Amino acid sequence: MTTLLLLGPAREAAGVARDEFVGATIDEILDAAIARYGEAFTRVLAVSQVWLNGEATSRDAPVGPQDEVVVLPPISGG
Amino acid sequence: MTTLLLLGPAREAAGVARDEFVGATIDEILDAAIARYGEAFTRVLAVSQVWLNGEATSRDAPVGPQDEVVVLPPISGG
Amino acid sequence: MAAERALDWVAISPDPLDAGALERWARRPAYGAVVTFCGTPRTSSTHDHDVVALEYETEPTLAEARLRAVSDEARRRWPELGAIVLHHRVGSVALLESAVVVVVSSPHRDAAFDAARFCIDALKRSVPMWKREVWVGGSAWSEEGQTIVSARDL
Amino acid sequence: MAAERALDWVAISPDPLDAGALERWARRPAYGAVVTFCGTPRTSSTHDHDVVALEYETEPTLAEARLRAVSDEARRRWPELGAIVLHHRVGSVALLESAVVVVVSSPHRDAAFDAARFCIDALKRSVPMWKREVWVGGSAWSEEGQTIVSARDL
Repeated sequence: MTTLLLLGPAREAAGVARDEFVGATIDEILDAAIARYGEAFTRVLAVSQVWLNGEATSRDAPVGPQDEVVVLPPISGG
Repeated sequence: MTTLLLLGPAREAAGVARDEFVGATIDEILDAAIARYGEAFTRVLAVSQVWLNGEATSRDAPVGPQDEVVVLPPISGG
Repeated sequence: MAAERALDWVAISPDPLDAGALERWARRPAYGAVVTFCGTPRTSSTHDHDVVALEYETEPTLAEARLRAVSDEARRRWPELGAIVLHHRVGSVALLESAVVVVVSSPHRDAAFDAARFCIDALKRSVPMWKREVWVGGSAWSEEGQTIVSARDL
Repeated sequence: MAAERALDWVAISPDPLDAGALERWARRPAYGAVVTFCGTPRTSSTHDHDVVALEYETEPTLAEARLRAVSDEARRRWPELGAIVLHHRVGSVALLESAVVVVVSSPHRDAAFDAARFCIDALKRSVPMWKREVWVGGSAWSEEGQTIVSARDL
Protein backbone atom coordinates (compact mmCIF):
# COMPACT_ATOMS: atom_id res chain seq x y z
CA MET A 1 0.00 0.00 0.00
CA THR A 2 1.23 3.52 -0.86
CA THR A 3 0.64 6.23 1.74
CA LEU A 4 -1.29 9.34 0.71
CA LEU A 5 -0.90 12.45 2.88
CA LEU A 6 -3.64 15.06 2.58
CA LEU A 7 -2.76 18.52 3.86
CA GLY A 8 -4.81 21.61 4.77
CA PRO A 9 -7.85 22.04 2.53
CA ALA A 10 -7.13 18.63 0.92
CA ARG A 11 -7.40 17.00 4.35
CA GLU A 12 -10.63 18.85 4.96
CA ALA A 13 -12.10 17.85 1.59
CA ALA A 14 -11.04 14.21 1.96
CA GLY A 15 -12.06 13.96 5.61
CA VAL A 16 -8.77 12.21 6.49
CA ALA A 17 -5.15 13.35 6.83
CA ARG A 18 -3.51 10.05 5.86
CA ASP A 19 -4.78 7.10 3.84
CA GLU A 20 -3.45 4.10 1.92
CA PHE A 21 -4.00 3.10 -1.69
CA VAL A 22 -2.85 0.51 -4.19
CA GLY A 23 -1.57 1.80 -7.53
CA ALA A 24 1.44 1.65 -9.87
CA THR A 25 1.78 5.41 -10.50
CA ILE A 26 0.86 8.65 -8.79
CA ASP A 27 -2.00 9.07 -11.29
CA GLU A 28 -3.46 5.71 -10.29
CA ILE A 29 -3.24 6.62 -6.58
CA LEU A 30 -4.99 9.93 -7.23
CA ASP A 31 -7.73 8.30 -9.34
CA ALA A 32 -8.42 5.91 -6.48
CA ALA A 33 -8.49 8.86 -4.05
CA ILE A 34 -10.98 10.74 -6.24
CA ALA A 35 -13.20 7.67 -6.29
CA ARG A 36 -13.03 7.39 -2.50
CA TYR A 37 -13.41 11.09 -1.49
CA GLY A 38 -15.69 12.59 -4.15
CA GLU A 39 -16.20 15.97 -5.73
CA ALA A 40 -14.96 18.38 -3.03
CA PHE A 41 -11.61 16.59 -3.06
CA THR A 42 -11.48 16.60 -6.87
CA ARG A 43 -11.84 20.40 -6.86
CA VAL A 44 -9.01 20.85 -4.34
CA LEU A 45 -6.80 18.35 -6.16
CA ALA A 46 -7.23 20.30 -9.42
CA VAL A 47 -5.32 23.29 -7.93
CA SER A 48 -2.88 21.28 -5.77
CA GLN A 49 0.71 20.20 -6.15
CA VAL A 50 1.54 16.53 -5.67
CA TRP A 51 4.90 15.48 -4.20
CA LEU A 52 6.52 12.08 -3.90
CA ASN A 53 8.62 11.55 -0.76
CA GLY A 54 8.97 15.25 -0.09
CA GLU A 55 9.87 16.36 -3.61
CA ALA A 56 7.92 17.60 -6.63
CA THR A 57 7.57 14.99 -9.36
CA SER A 58 5.47 14.19 -12.43
CA ARG A 59 2.11 12.47 -12.02
CA ASP A 60 3.14 9.46 -14.09
CA ALA A 61 5.96 8.65 -11.67
CA PRO A 62 5.90 5.02 -10.48
CA VAL A 63 5.18 4.39 -6.81
CA GLY A 64 5.71 1.45 -4.50
CA PRO A 65 4.55 0.37 -1.06
CA GLN A 66 7.24 2.39 0.81
CA ASP A 67 6.41 5.64 -0.98
CA GLU A 68 4.56 8.64 0.36
CA VAL A 69 2.45 10.75 -1.99
CA VAL A 70 1.48 14.18 -0.66
CA VAL A 71 -1.32 16.47 -1.88
CA LEU A 72 -0.43 20.12 -1.22
CA PRO A 73 -3.07 22.76 -1.95
CA PRO A 74 -1.91 26.35 -2.54
CA ILE A 75 -0.46 27.85 0.66
CA SER A 76 -1.55 31.00 2.42
CA GLY A 77 1.76 32.74 1.89
CA GLY A 78 2.37 36.25 3.21
CA MET B 1 27.99 81.92 32.62
CA THR B 2 27.50 79.76 29.51
CA THR B 3 27.54 75.99 30.04
CA LEU B 4 30.04 73.89 28.06
CA LEU B 5 29.33 70.16 27.72
CA LEU B 6 32.30 67.94 26.83
CA LEU B 7 31.44 64.51 25.47
CA GLY B 8 33.39 61.28 24.96
CA PRO B 9 37.02 61.93 24.00
CA ALA B 10 36.48 65.70 24.58
CA ARG B 11 35.47 64.98 28.18
CA GLU B 12 38.53 62.78 28.55
CA ALA B 13 40.88 65.42 27.13
CA ALA B 14 39.37 68.24 29.20
CA GLY B 15 39.14 66.18 32.37
CA VAL B 16 35.60 67.41 33.03
CA ALA B 17 32.17 66.69 31.47
CA ARG B 18 30.58 70.07 32.17
CA ASP B 19 32.06 73.48 32.79
CA GLU B 20 31.11 77.16 32.72
CA PHE B 21 32.65 80.04 30.79
CA VAL B 22 32.07 83.72 30.09
CA GLY B 23 32.05 84.79 26.44
CA ALA B 24 29.93 86.60 23.84
CA THR B 25 30.22 83.99 21.05
CA ILE B 26 30.93 80.26 20.72
CA ASP B 27 34.44 81.11 19.51
CA GLU B 28 35.13 83.07 22.70
CA ILE B 29 33.86 80.17 24.85
CA LEU B 30 36.07 77.71 22.98
CA ASP B 31 39.14 79.97 23.22
CA ALA B 32 38.63 80.14 26.97
CA ALA B 33 38.26 76.33 27.07
CA ILE B 34 41.50 75.83 25.11
CA ALA B 35 43.28 78.14 27.59
CA ARG B 36 41.91 76.15 30.53
CA TYR B 37 42.35 72.54 29.22
CA GLY B 38 45.50 72.68 27.08
CA GLU B 39 46.82 70.81 24.09
CA ALA B 40 45.06 67.41 24.27
CA PHE B 41 41.72 69.22 24.25
CA THR B 42 42.81 71.47 21.37
CA ARG B 43 43.56 68.38 19.25
CA VAL B 44 40.15 66.83 19.97
CA LEU B 45 38.35 70.14 19.38
CA ALA B 46 39.99 70.44 15.95
CA VAL B 47 38.04 67.38 14.68
CA SER B 48 34.85 67.96 16.71
CA GLN B 49 31.46 69.42 15.93
CA VAL B 50 30.15 72.18 18.19
CA TRP B 51 26.41 72.51 18.83
CA LEU B 52 24.43 75.24 20.53
CA ASN B 53 21.38 74.05 22.54
CA GLY B 54 21.24 70.69 20.75
CA GLU B 55 21.63 71.97 17.19
CA ALA B 56 24.56 72.54 14.83
CA THR B 57 25.46 76.21 14.45
CA SER B 58 28.32 78.44 13.29
CA ARG B 59 31.16 79.25 15.66
CA ASP B 60 30.52 82.99 15.56
CA ALA B 61 26.99 82.50 16.94
CA PRO B 62 26.29 84.71 19.98
CA VAL B 63 25.74 82.96 23.31
CA GLY B 64 24.19 84.04 26.58
CA PRO B 65 24.12 82.77 30.17
CA GLN B 66 21.22 80.31 29.54
CA ASP B 67 22.89 78.68 26.55
CA GLU B 68 24.54 75.29 26.36
CA VAL B 69 27.51 74.75 24.04
CA VAL B 70 28.38 71.10 23.31
CA VAL B 71 31.65 69.70 21.95
CA LEU B 72 31.00 66.45 20.00
CA PRO B 73 34.01 64.48 18.74
CA PRO B 74 33.47 62.08 15.82
CA ILE B 75 31.26 59.14 16.88
CA SER B 76 32.07 55.46 16.68
CA GLY B 77 29.27 54.72 14.25
CA GLY B 78 28.61 51.23 12.90
CA MET C 1 9.58 18.76 16.89
CA ALA C 2 12.97 20.37 16.59
CA ALA C 3 16.19 19.93 14.70
CA GLU C 4 18.97 21.81 16.41
CA ARG C 5 22.47 21.91 15.03
CA ALA C 6 25.35 24.01 16.33
CA LEU C 7 24.18 27.20 14.59
CA ASP C 8 20.89 26.16 12.95
CA TRP C 9 17.65 25.59 14.77
CA VAL C 10 14.51 24.88 12.77
CA ALA C 11 11.27 23.72 14.37
CA ILE C 12 7.57 23.20 13.81
CA SER C 13 6.01 23.47 17.25
CA PRO C 14 2.55 23.44 18.85
CA ASP C 15 3.88 25.45 21.80
CA PRO C 16 4.01 29.25 22.11
CA LEU C 17 7.12 30.76 20.53
CA ASP C 18 9.36 32.84 22.81
CA ALA C 19 11.06 35.25 20.42
CA GLY C 20 13.23 36.72 23.17
CA ALA C 21 14.63 33.32 24.12
CA LEU C 22 15.27 32.44 20.47
CA GLU C 23 17.02 35.76 19.94
CA ARG C 24 19.25 35.12 22.96
CA TRP C 25 20.09 31.65 21.60
CA ALA C 26 21.33 33.27 18.36
CA ARG C 27 23.70 35.68 20.14
CA ARG C 28 27.37 34.72 19.93
CA PRO C 29 30.45 36.81 20.77
CA ALA C 30 31.62 36.72 17.14
CA TYR C 31 28.34 38.12 15.77
CA GLY C 32 27.47 41.69 16.67
CA ALA C 33 24.19 41.95 14.76
CA VAL C 34 21.00 39.99 15.47
CA VAL C 35 17.85 40.54 13.41
CA THR C 36 14.57 38.97 14.53
CA PHE C 37 11.30 38.78 12.62
CA CYS C 38 8.04 37.89 14.41
CA GLY C 39 4.85 37.30 12.46
CA THR C 40 1.71 37.71 14.55
CA PRO C 41 -1.99 37.43 13.62
CA ARG C 42 -3.56 40.64 12.40
CA THR C 43 -7.20 41.53 13.05
CA SER C 44 -7.70 42.47 9.40
CA SER C 45 -8.72 39.51 7.27
CA THR C 46 -9.01 38.24 3.71
CA HIS C 47 -12.65 37.65 4.69
CA ASP C 48 -15.06 40.27 6.08
CA HIS C 49 -14.51 39.58 9.76
CA ASP C 50 -12.22 40.66 12.59
CA VAL C 51 -9.76 37.83 13.11
CA VAL C 52 -9.36 36.65 16.72
CA ALA C 53 -6.93 33.80 16.02
CA LEU C 54 -5.21 31.92 13.21
CA GLU C 55 -5.02 28.14 13.02
CA TYR C 56 -2.00 26.69 11.25
CA GLU C 57 -1.59 23.14 10.04
CA THR C 58 1.11 21.23 8.23
CA GLU C 59 2.92 17.89 8.16
CA PRO C 60 5.81 18.60 10.58
CA THR C 61 8.46 16.32 9.06
CA LEU C 62 7.88 17.74 5.58
CA ALA C 63 7.73 21.31 6.86
CA GLU C 64 10.92 20.98 8.91
CA ALA C 65 12.79 19.63 5.89
CA ARG C 66 11.69 22.71 3.94
CA LEU C 67 12.68 25.03 6.81
CA ARG C 68 16.12 23.42 6.74
CA ALA C 69 16.31 24.03 2.97
CA VAL C 70 15.63 27.73 3.65
CA SER C 71 18.39 27.95 6.23
CA ASP C 72 20.81 26.02 3.95
CA GLU C 73 20.08 28.41 1.10
CA ALA C 74 20.60 31.45 3.35
CA ARG C 75 24.01 30.07 4.38
CA ARG C 76 24.93 29.49 0.76
CA ARG C 77 24.08 33.11 -0.11
CA TRP C 78 25.56 34.72 3.06
CA PRO C 79 28.48 32.51 4.18
CA GLU C 80 29.34 34.94 6.99
CA LEU C 81 26.11 34.24 8.91
CA GLY C 82 26.21 33.13 12.53
CA ALA C 83 23.08 31.45 13.90
CA ILE C 84 19.83 30.91 12.00
CA VAL C 85 16.57 30.16 13.83
CA LEU C 86 13.39 29.32 11.90
CA HIS C 87 10.43 28.33 14.08
CA HIS C 88 6.81 28.05 12.97
CA ARG C 89 3.97 27.34 15.31
CA VAL C 90 1.04 25.05 14.44
CA GLY C 91 -2.44 24.96 15.95
CA SER C 92 -4.30 28.02 17.21
CA VAL C 93 -2.30 31.24 17.48
CA ALA C 94 -4.04 34.12 19.30
CA LEU C 95 -3.63 37.84 18.64
CA LEU C 96 -0.29 39.10 20.04
CA GLU C 97 1.26 35.61 19.91
CA SER C 98 3.86 34.75 17.27
CA ALA C 99 3.02 32.33 14.47
CA VAL C 100 6.55 32.46 13.07
CA VAL C 101 9.92 33.64 14.37
CA VAL C 102 13.07 34.11 12.27
CA VAL C 103 16.39 35.06 13.92
CA VAL C 104 19.67 35.59 12.08
CA SER C 105 22.97 36.67 13.62
CA SER C 106 25.98 37.90 11.69
CA PRO C 107 29.20 39.86 12.28
CA HIS C 108 27.59 42.93 10.66
CA ARG C 109 24.04 44.12 10.24
CA ASP C 110 23.72 44.26 6.45
CA ALA C 111 23.94 40.48 6.06
CA ALA C 112 21.74 39.91 9.11
CA PHE C 113 18.96 42.10 7.66
CA ASP C 114 19.27 40.70 4.13
CA ALA C 115 19.33 37.09 5.28
CA ALA C 116 16.46 37.48 7.78
CA ARG C 117 14.33 39.00 5.06
CA PHE C 118 15.26 36.26 2.62
CA CYS C 119 14.43 33.62 5.24
CA ILE C 120 10.92 34.91 6.00
CA ASP C 121 10.15 35.52 2.32
CA ALA C 122 11.43 32.05 1.37
CA LEU C 123 9.69 30.42 4.33
CA LYS C 124 6.33 31.90 3.33
CA ARG C 125 6.69 30.63 -0.22
CA SER C 126 8.48 27.30 0.19
CA VAL C 127 7.16 25.72 3.40
CA PRO C 128 3.86 23.82 3.24
CA MET C 129 1.61 25.60 5.74
CA TRP C 130 -2.12 26.21 5.74
CA LYS C 131 -3.85 28.91 7.71
CA ARG C 132 -7.46 29.26 8.82
CA GLU C 133 -8.74 32.65 9.89
CA VAL C 134 -10.91 32.36 12.98
CA TRP C 135 -13.48 35.00 13.95
CA VAL C 136 -16.35 35.08 16.42
CA GLY C 137 -18.85 32.58 15.03
CA GLY C 138 -16.84 31.13 12.15
CA SER C 139 -13.61 30.34 10.35
CA ALA C 140 -12.29 29.82 6.82
CA TRP C 141 -9.07 29.08 4.97
CA SER C 142 -7.07 32.21 4.28
CA GLU C 143 -7.65 33.19 0.65
CA GLU C 144 -4.14 33.93 -0.56
CA GLY C 145 -3.43 30.75 -2.52
CA GLN C 146 0.16 30.45 -3.71
CA THR C 147 1.97 27.57 -5.33
CA ILE C 148 4.78 26.17 -3.18
CA VAL C 149 8.23 26.85 -4.64
CA SER C 150 11.77 25.87 -3.64
CA ALA C 151 13.91 28.18 -1.50
CA ARG C 152 16.79 27.93 -3.96
CA ASP C 153 14.55 29.30 -6.74
CA LEU C 154 13.79 32.50 -4.79
CA MET D 1 15.71 58.00 31.17
CA ALA D 2 12.79 57.23 28.91
CA ALA D 3 10.30 59.01 26.74
CA GLU D 4 7.33 56.78 26.05
CA ARG D 5 4.46 57.89 23.84
CA ALA D 6 1.58 55.73 22.63
CA LEU D 7 3.59 54.04 19.87
CA ASP D 8 7.10 55.49 20.30
CA TRP D 9 9.50 54.55 23.01
CA VAL D 10 13.03 55.97 22.94
CA ALA D 11 15.44 55.62 25.83
CA ILE D 12 19.06 55.97 26.89
CA SER D 13 19.48 53.59 29.79
CA PRO D 14 22.24 52.32 32.08
CA ASP D 15 20.26 49.10 32.69
CA PRO D 16 20.45 45.87 30.66
CA LEU D 17 18.16 45.92 27.59
CA ASP D 18 15.56 43.14 27.38
CA ALA D 19 14.96 42.77 23.65
CA GLY D 20 12.19 40.21 24.16
CA ALA D 21 10.22 42.54 26.43
CA LEU D 22 10.68 45.46 24.01
CA GLU D 23 9.55 43.28 21.12
CA ARG D 24 6.41 42.27 23.04
CA TRP D 25 5.69 45.92 23.79
CA ALA D 26 5.73 46.66 20.03
CA ARG D 27 3.17 43.94 19.19
CA ARG D 28 -0.33 45.24 18.46
CA PRO D 29 -3.27 43.38 16.88
CA ALA D 30 -3.25 45.70 13.86
CA TYR D 31 0.43 45.03 13.05
CA GLY D 32 1.37 41.55 11.91
CA ALA D 33 5.08 42.09 11.36
CA VAL D 34 7.64 42.93 14.05
CA VAL D 35 11.34 43.36 13.18
CA THR D 36 13.91 43.62 15.97
CA PHE D 37 17.58 44.53 15.69
CA CYS D 38 19.99 43.87 18.56
CA GLY D 39 23.54 45.16 18.46
CA THR D 40 25.90 43.28 20.78
CA PRO D 41 29.65 43.67 21.42
CA ARG D 42 31.85 41.63 19.12
CA THR D 43 35.17 40.16 20.22
CA SER D 44 36.89 41.49 17.11
CA SER D 45 38.19 45.00 17.56
CA THR D 46 39.48 48.10 15.75
CA HIS D 47 42.54 47.61 17.99
CA ASP D 48 44.65 44.45 18.23
CA HIS D 49 42.89 42.89 21.20
CA ASP D 50 39.97 40.61 21.95
CA VAL D 51 37.18 42.82 23.22
CA VAL D 52 35.55 41.69 26.50
CA ALA D 53 33.16 44.65 26.88
CA LEU D 54 32.23 47.98 25.34
CA GLU D 55 31.71 51.17 27.34
CA TYR D 56 29.26 53.69 25.93
CA GLU D 57 28.88 57.28 26.98
CA THR D 58 26.70 60.18 25.90
CA GLU D 59 24.64 63.07 27.25
CA PRO D 60 21.24 61.38 27.72
CA THR D 61 18.97 64.37 27.08
CA LEU D 62 20.77 65.24 23.86
CA ALA D 63 20.88 61.59 22.74
CA GLU D 64 17.19 60.97 23.45
CA ALA D 65 16.23 64.03 21.42
CA ARG D 66 18.22 62.59 18.51
CA LEU D 67 16.63 59.14 18.97
CA ARG D 68 13.24 60.85 18.79
CA ALA D 69 14.31 62.57 15.55
CA VAL D 70 15.13 59.14 14.10
CA SER D 71 11.73 57.73 15.03
CA ASP D 72 9.97 60.87 13.71
CA GLU D 73 11.81 60.56 10.40
CA ALA D 74 10.93 56.84 10.13
CA ARG D 75 7.23 57.70 10.63
CA ARG D 76 7.44 60.39 7.98
CA ARG D 77 8.92 57.89 5.48
CA TRP D 78 6.69 54.91 6.44
CA PRO D 79 3.36 56.34 7.64
CA GLU D 80 1.91 52.82 8.06
CA LEU D 81 4.28 51.92 10.92
CA GLY D 82 2.93 50.70 14.23
CA ALA D 83 5.27 50.91 17.22
CA ILE D 84 8.88 52.13 17.15
CA VAL D 85 11.31 51.30 19.98
CA LEU D 86 14.82 52.78 20.03
CA HIS D 87 16.83 51.99 23.17
CA HIS D 88 20.56 52.48 23.64
CA ARG D 89 22.42 51.40 26.71
CA VAL D 90 25.21 53.43 28.33
CA GLY D 91 28.01 52.26 30.61
CA SER D 92 29.69 48.89 30.33
CA VAL D 93 28.07 46.32 28.00
CA ALA D 94 29.45 42.77 28.24
CA LEU D 95 29.66 40.22 25.43
CA LEU D 96 26.20 38.73 24.70
CA GLU D 97 24.41 41.76 26.14
CA SER D 98 22.70 44.27 23.85
CA ALA D 99 24.12 47.77 23.44
CA VAL D 100 21.24 48.85 21.21
CA VAL D 101 17.77 47.50 20.43
CA VAL D 102 15.51 48.68 17.61
CA VAL D 103 11.97 47.31 17.22
CA VAL D 104 9.50 48.30 14.52
CA SER D 105 6.02 46.87 13.99
CA SER D 106 3.92 47.33 10.87
CA PRO D 107 0.91 45.75 9.17
CA HIS D 108 3.26 44.07 6.65
CA ARG D 109 6.86 42.99 6.78
CA ASP D 110 8.39 45.07 3.96
CA ALA D 111 7.89 48.37 5.80
CA ALA D 112 8.93 46.78 9.12
CA PHE D 113 12.25 45.59 7.62
CA ASP D 114 12.93 48.82 5.71
CA ALA D 115 12.11 51.05 8.68
CA ALA D 116 14.07 48.96 11.21
CA ARG D 117 17.11 49.11 8.96
CA PHE D 118 16.71 52.85 8.45
CA CYS D 119 16.39 53.33 12.22
CA ILE D 120 19.60 51.49 13.13
CA ASP D 121 21.54 53.09 10.27
CA ALA D 122 20.27 56.56 11.20
CA LEU D 123 20.81 55.96 14.91
CA LYS D 124 24.44 55.00 14.34
CA ARG D 125 25.10 58.17 12.34
CA SER D 126 22.92 60.78 14.04
CA VAL D 127 22.98 60.03 17.77
CA PRO D 128 25.95 61.32 19.81
CA MET D 129 27.45 58.18 21.34
CA TRP D 130 31.06 57.29 22.15
CA LYS D 131 32.34 53.79 22.58
CA ARG D 132 35.45 52.48 24.34
CA GLU D 133 36.69 49.00 23.54
CA VAL D 134 37.73 47.18 26.72
CA TRP D 135 40.14 44.24 26.69
CA VAL D 136 42.05 42.41 29.41
CA GLY D 137 44.59 44.98 30.60
CA GLY D 138 43.45 48.03 28.67
CA SER D 139 40.88 50.07 26.79
CA ALA D 140 40.68 52.69 24.04
CA TRP D 141 38.16 54.73 22.09
CA SER D 142 36.84 52.83 19.10
CA GLU D 143 38.62 54.10 15.99
CA GLU D 144 35.76 54.59 13.56
CA GLY D 145 35.35 58.37 13.75
CA GLN D 146 32.32 59.70 11.90
CA THR D 147 30.82 63.16 11.82
CA ILE D 148 27.32 63.29 13.36
CA VAL D 149 24.60 63.97 10.79
CA SER D 150 20.84 64.53 10.98
CA ALA D 151 18.40 61.62 10.55
CA ARG D 152 16.42 63.56 7.96
CA ASP D 153 19.56 63.88 5.78
CA LEU D 154 20.01 60.07 5.58
